[in-house]
Amino acid sequence: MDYRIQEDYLYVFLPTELDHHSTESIRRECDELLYDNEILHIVFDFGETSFMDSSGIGVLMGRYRMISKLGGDVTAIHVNDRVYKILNLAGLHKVMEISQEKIWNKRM
Amino acid sequence: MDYRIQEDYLYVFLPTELDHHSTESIRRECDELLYDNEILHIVFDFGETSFMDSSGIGVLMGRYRMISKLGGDVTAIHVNDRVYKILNLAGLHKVMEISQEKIWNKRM
Amino acid sequence: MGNTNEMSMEFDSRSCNEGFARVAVAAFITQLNPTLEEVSDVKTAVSEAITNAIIHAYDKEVKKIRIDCKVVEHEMYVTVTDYGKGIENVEKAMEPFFTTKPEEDRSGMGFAFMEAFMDEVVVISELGKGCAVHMKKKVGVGTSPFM
Amino acid sequence: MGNTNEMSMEFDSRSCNEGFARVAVAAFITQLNPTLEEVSDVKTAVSEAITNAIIHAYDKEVKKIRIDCKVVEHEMYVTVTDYGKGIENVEKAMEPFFTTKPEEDRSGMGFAFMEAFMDEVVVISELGKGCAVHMKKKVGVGTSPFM
Ligand SMILES: Nc1ncnc2c1ncn2[C@@H]1O[C@H](COP(=O)(O)OP(=O)(O)O)[C@@H](O)[C@H]1O
Ligand SMILES: Nc1ncnc2c1ncn2[C@@H]1O[C@H](COP(=O)(O)OP(=O)(O)O)[C@@H](O)[C@H]1O
Repeated sequence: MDYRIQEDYLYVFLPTELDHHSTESIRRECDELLYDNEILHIVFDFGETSFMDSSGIGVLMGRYRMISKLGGDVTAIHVNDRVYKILNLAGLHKVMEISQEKIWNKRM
Repeated sequence: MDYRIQEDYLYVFLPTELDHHSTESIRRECDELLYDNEILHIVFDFGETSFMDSSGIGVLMGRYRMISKLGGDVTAIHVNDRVYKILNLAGLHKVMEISQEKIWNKRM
Repeated sequence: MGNTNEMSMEFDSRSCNEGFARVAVAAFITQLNPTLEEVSDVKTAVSEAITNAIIHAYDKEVKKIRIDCKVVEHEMYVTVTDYGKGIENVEKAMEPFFTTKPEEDRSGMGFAFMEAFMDEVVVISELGKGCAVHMKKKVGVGTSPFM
Repeated sequence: MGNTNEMSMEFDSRSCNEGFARVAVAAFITQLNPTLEEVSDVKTAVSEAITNAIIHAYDKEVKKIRIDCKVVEHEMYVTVTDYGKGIENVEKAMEPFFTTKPEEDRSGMGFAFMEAFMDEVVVISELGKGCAVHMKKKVGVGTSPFM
């Protein structure tokens, strides 16, 4: 997986297929980075992601729970229509900002 | 399938996957067109074809046998590396011209 | 029953097979000329059922998962079966957000997604015997199958 | 035998399943990080074996074709089995350009392609019982499996 840290932001560049298989390493690596750095904002970049199931919801919810205890937040960006529908179905739009816009350059 | 007749030329635009399943209709349709028209040259356009197995060899050999009896010929154009390798493996380069070049516009 | 087509597959309950199984089912139903959206719906639902077998039924031990898929006219049927620990209370298990593995970041949305993306979901399970998730969906309506 | 992964599938011997079966096997071996060329090789070989079952073994009647696929380290094993009429003389059948269906534009290159694209091909057949084509290929060497 690709990660990038900039001040108190952690950018997570998600894979093409976000399923139980790929979330196993994302959860582990993400939590190590959160533990080792002073992060307050997690940005999940869905720019490459075409498939997602409820395992993806679990990762986002899990990270949201951790970071919101510290007063931080989670954002999902570059979300395609399909992923948008799934995030909404799970109610994630109530706890995090979800952006479909392609305004930020990929890989910043 | 897409076909085009121009004077005594029959152009056959082959599908993405040239296997036993897709060759069934190509053989039938091709032979009807050969029967109904005065064709001397058959041009198989592989521009869209990424997969081919020995069923494709069978179609080309079959049409070659028919048309060469009438003094005509068969050409394979827009052939990618994979298809080129397979056509050569079956020795088709000995009986027909095989062109990998993309010089002719697709769909003419 | 002329217009039916069937396949079944069995594979190791490894997480690296999740993608393979989704793709296989998706490839099998292309004969119905599904829309991209329908393909995504089926892939998501199948992915949920397989993930449940790997995580919940077998607790990550490597055993077998079975998929049976059938296409009749424009209807596709898919059943995902495991031979794992089974579900005590299916009704409760199917409630949105209910999960027995919150510590593994399970969202409890697996069955909810299957129900959202398929037309019908029926779960049959016996404790200690395993679980079968039967799903059904109308796909590619307006086009003719078996071309 | 920790690093093995297995799948098997069975499906109707319809020509519209040829593409599905190729894609399924290709998807299963992605875990080995195959090159595009290796994927094409395996797809072609599998396609030949399935086509033979449909055309020669079953004479286009709809029966079952079975595929067993196993991955061990960097080796992939695939067996395509039918329960059809069988092959009387396997050695002769495997000769390039030998075909019993020239009228259907068969080229007689099926087995030749399997042998060209796989490392090993072994055909076991009994008349009236069916045919099993066992194939083996080293795939994705230089990368580590089960990631
Ligand atoms: N195949 C199965 N075998 C045993 N238990 C299962 C199975 N599938 C689901 N369950 C149980 O049902 C619960 C809800 O499943 P689901 O809605 O998919 O959410 P999640 O997988 O996120 O927990 C699971 O937490 C588990 O306790
Ligand atoms: N599964 C099978 N069952 C029965 N006969 C078979 C089978 N596979 C191949 N054969 C026989 O072997 C011959 C050669 O097969 P092959 O090299 O694949 O060429 P082709 O399929 O073009 O005929 C076939 O023509 C057929 O007689």
